[in-house]
Amino acid sequence: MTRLLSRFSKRALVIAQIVIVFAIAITIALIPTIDERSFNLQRIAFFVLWYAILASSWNIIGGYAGQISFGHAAFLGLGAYVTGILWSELHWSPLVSLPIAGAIAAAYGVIVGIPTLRLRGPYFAIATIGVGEATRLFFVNFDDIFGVTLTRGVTGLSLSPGREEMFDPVNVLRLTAVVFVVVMLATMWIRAGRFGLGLFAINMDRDAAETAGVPTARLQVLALAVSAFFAASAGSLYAARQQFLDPASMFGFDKSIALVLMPVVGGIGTVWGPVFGAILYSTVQDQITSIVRNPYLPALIYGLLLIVIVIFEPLGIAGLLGRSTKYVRMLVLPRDGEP
Amino acid sequence: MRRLFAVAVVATFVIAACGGGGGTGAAPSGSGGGAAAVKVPDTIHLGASLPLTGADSTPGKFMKDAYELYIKQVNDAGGLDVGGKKVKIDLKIEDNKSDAATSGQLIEKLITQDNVDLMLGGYNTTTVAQEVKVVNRYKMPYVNGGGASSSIYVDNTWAVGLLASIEKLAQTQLDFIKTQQDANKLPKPLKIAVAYENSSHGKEFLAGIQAGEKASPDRFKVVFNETFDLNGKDYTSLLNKVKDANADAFMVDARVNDYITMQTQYKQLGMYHPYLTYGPRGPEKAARDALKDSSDYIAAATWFDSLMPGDNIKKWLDLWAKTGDSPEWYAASGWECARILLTAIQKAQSIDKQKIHDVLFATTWDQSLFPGGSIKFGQTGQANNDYVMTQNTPGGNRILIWPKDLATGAATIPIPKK
Amino acid sequence: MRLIEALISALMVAGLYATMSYGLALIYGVMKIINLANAGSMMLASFATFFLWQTFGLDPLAAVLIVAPLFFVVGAVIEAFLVRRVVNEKPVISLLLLFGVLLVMQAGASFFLGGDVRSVRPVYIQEVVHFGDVTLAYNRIFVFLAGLIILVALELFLRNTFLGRAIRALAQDRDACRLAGIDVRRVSMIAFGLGTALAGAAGALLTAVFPFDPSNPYGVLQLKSFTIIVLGGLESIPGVAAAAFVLAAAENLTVTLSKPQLENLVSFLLLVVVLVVMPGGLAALIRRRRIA
Amino acid sequence: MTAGEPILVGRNVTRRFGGLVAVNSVDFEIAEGEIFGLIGPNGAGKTTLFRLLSGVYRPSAGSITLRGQELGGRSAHAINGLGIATTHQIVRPFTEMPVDKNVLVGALYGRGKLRGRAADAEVDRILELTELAPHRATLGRSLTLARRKRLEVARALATRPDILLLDEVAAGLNPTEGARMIQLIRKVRDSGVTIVMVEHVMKAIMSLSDRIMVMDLGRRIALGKPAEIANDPAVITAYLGQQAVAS
Repeated sequence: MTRLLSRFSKRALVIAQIVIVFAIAITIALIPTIDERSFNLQRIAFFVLWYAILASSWNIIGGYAGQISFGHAAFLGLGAYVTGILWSELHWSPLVSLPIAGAIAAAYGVIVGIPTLRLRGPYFAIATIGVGEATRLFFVNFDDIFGVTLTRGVTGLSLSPGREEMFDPVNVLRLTAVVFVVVMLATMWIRAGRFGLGLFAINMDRDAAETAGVPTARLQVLALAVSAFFAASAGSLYAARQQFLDPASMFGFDKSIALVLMPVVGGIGTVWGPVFGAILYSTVQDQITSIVRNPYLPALIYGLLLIVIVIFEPLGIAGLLGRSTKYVRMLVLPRDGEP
Repeated sequence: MRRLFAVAVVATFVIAACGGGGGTGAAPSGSGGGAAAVKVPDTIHLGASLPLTGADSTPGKFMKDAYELYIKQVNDAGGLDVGGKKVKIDLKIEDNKSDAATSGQLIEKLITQDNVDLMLGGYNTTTVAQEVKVVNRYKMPYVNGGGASSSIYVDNTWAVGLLASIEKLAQTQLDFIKTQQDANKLPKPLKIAVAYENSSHGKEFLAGIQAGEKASPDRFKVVFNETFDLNGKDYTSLLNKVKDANADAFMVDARVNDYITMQTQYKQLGMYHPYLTYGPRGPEKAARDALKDSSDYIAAATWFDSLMPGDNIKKWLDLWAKTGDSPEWYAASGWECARILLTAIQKAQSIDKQKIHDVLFATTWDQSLFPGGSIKFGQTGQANNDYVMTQNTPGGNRILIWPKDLATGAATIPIPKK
Repeated sequence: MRLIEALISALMVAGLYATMSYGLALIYGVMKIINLANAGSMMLASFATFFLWQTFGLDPLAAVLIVAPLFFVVGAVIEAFLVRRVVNEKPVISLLLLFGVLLVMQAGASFFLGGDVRSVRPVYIQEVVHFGDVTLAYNRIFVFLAGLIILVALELFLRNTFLGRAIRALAQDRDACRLAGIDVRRVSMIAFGLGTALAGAAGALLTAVFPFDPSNPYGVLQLKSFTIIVLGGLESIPGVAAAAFVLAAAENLTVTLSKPQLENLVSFLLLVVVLVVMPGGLAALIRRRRIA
Repeated sequence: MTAGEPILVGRNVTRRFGGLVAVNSVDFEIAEGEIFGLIGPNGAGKTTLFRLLSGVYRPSAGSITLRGQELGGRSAHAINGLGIATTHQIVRPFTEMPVDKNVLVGALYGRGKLRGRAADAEVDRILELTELAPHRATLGRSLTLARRKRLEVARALATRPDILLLDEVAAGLNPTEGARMIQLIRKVRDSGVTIVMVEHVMKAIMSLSDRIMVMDLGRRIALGKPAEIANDPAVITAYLGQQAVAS
């Protein structure tokens, strides 16, 4: 009997999660239609969705496969610059360049992933710091190395939107809502499926997974490629909205730090953890300076939060929520291999 | 389970379509914009994003003090009379930690959340360029004295900038060198080694010098040029290459901290050039205190210098002395920005953005601290004032050496070999 | 000629690079933990040295004798209250914990001390000495000598004292030590304290040569020290010193032969290559060649 | 048990670690459907040979062929793809996963390439076979040693192997658990899977094996039915030393 019940409640769980994802996306997509002048709400909504996309994409490799990447801003920046350059050189709309940017970043993820993913735990993390910083410096000196003027180095690449529809922040917000839905569905689909189960097996014991037939190298590289694809799509969305890119901001180590903090603080390896982390991070980042003048308070908070979470509640906010009612726990803390 | 996800993906594109349809909302036009004649509030809210921490914290702090000093002076005198009533001015300053992307987001927050009426500018080329993008999107008038590169003002309508371009800075120094060559104090052609920071600021400095070389190949010959990373720590290898180039002049474009590090190592390596400049850097009090006599005889071209004559400059220097800060060019630049913006409000008798924009571009802003005593914003929004040049003299002092009519002493060129 | 100059200046900076890396190697050797907070300890030590120089006029090289023991205590406290709780979890957990400690250190320093750039200018900052036409600044020579003294002292300590041998034993096999009756917790605390003290010493020496602020140049230097400990392997302290020189030489040659701005790009690429090609470092490479 | 066709054949299999020769040109033929025991004192090279069979090590010389196909130098999951599944001497369950998911990993990634319902059905079948069905929702880390050992076997079986390598699967079990394990191994063999097991628990290996190979100091010193092995002088010397044989 229990198995029947679990199969029924499992299906209900999936539907509930999908409905929640759509509810969030549709409400945000309709904000501009409801109140045209709600620029502040649109601004906040964009950054919450944007950080959620980034955190969820990082979670695929960092949360599911357990390979912590400290250099994920490399893919974010790559996506932004591909969209920026395709627009300023060929006038391709971000709508067109978003998937291309994702594909290029995924390819870069494979090239970088194959050698580094062989490394274990801390060594992989350190290698990603190296990759992240090397990518930043590569883009700072891109024009000098290749003798072209594409990225304009430290000065920054400014995009003149002209009449392109896709540079209107309202359209960018809606595209972000769509990408958010795609990313959340993808992470749920991966987590519940064969791919996710394989990643969790790798996370727990790579050698045991290997002997159980799991092609660990191939799965990890695929996970990094998918993660890179979605991180790059966030880069394209940023380029479309802010219309100005500079290497220090797009590839900065502080971005890579944020990409580690959000999923870990929110609940690493869970579906909704990264979203909780993104909401917390974007609100603290945006609103704290209105309360306390000193700009270093957010970083101090994150540092303390990280220590507390690692020691007392490894599943972060999701873990804390999970301690409440059974249903919340089922929603927030699914078993490995379930959405 | 698979079917569920398939259905969900289809639904995704439905919301995209319906969302997309209604997508042509009016472009955001800030809280003012084309609405009926804007009523004058009791307090005018200004906003600014400045680097109060990080690499540019020194200029950031000076600009903040300059903005607040001018506004305090106006408020103490009862405020601005606009539309027949006295209006107080309030300024909200956010700290962008010398990061361009952060500044872009803070500017947008000032506009959409804090509903500021008008905007004062930030510091450093990359940050100002990002801010100009945002203010143009929200059609927000923006007066800045911290970004000199002409690339900032591409497709710009709503921003104006006090600082003339960096190409002109390099050009001014070459004009000065020509006079020294004619007085055969410097060889002809002058072999120049250029080291420039890896930024548009640096690239335009080099471009200005190369333009001068092309214009008069008989006078200038660039024998070495190389870029270096910002916040560099060890320039010994780069300086060794400069030594190899055995040039007559070493012309550098760098930020204050990198100028201090490089000049320390320049002296440690026992290097010497008849003509030495760090672009706009040289006379800053922080650098002179740190470098002491090893920064003597360094030439600099800046947008303003406290040695310049003029009674409004005297008045400003007395006022500024109260802050206890030294009268650096970025203080004067900040003061000028606040003065021009507030005077524009008074002239327009309104805070309607379009009116303020028109006044800013139309007026010739005289009684200015800047060389020539007046500022006129060009069609792109960038002013094109002349530069003044100074040379550090022993004992921590300096003299004005260019333009000739403002000179307060004879330049010691070539630099004495100690 | 320019090459000799580059190699000599590499030798000078190698002293600093080596000192900051010993601590990392020691802590990883003993506790199999990458101490990301190393950069934070270095930074706080620099600010402590700056404070001592500004208020008492104490020269950075002398300040090492005060700062290093102070940071031994800091390290011991971090190990006892934080690291000890996660030492048997997956290595990634302790990595995240120490990453949190680094964030708190950096943000804390900026929050309380402000983020702007400071520099210590010892009295001999301008003094130089000439060998042929190679000119060397006193401050760089002193930092190199200090690095050498620390290398010798550390090597003697590890070889000839009980505690030193216990630390090296722990590096070989933690469980064997537990069986042999070594108080593993106490020795780990001492090893972590010693590692942090070495980072403190490096932080103090750094102020004699470079300007600094809460994040620069510590982030970059930390990455370089990762390359060094991987290149130098974790078994031998002299191996770390040799690797420090190799990295410094590679950087200087890059700047001399090609574009200066590529210096850091080369060291980061070197980090990735070294990690991927020889996870065990030079020593493992040598050992492997002997076996095959 | 009629001896089937030789499925796993070793021809002067050798493995060196630097100067040490752990396995010294050993020959053997394992027939399909057989239970093949491997015993020998500690340091005899049993574990090394076992690792050579499971593909963890590559032979320094000689060859191991599965139905004529060379084994050397493949990744562990590729070896599993050829039909050889292994259990670990020190049990390695996926600790944070429930038992059914542990087995599902084998089912999804094994040779069966099962998906959805078929995979779930396979998991149920194997859980019944290994008597783990009542614990399907228990996390890996909270299982008793015996159940963890059975989980290892279950996960390996889920990959639908032709050959199952068992590394001291009976070690550390009390008599009743040991008996249940022996019964399980027999059931597995009856379902058509060839078994190769390394074991110190004599009761288990003697009662289960069709043939046993004895190794000492890296060499094969005996191969034959359990009864023959028990009286073979070379084996006794290896285990009990010279003097015992003389008296």
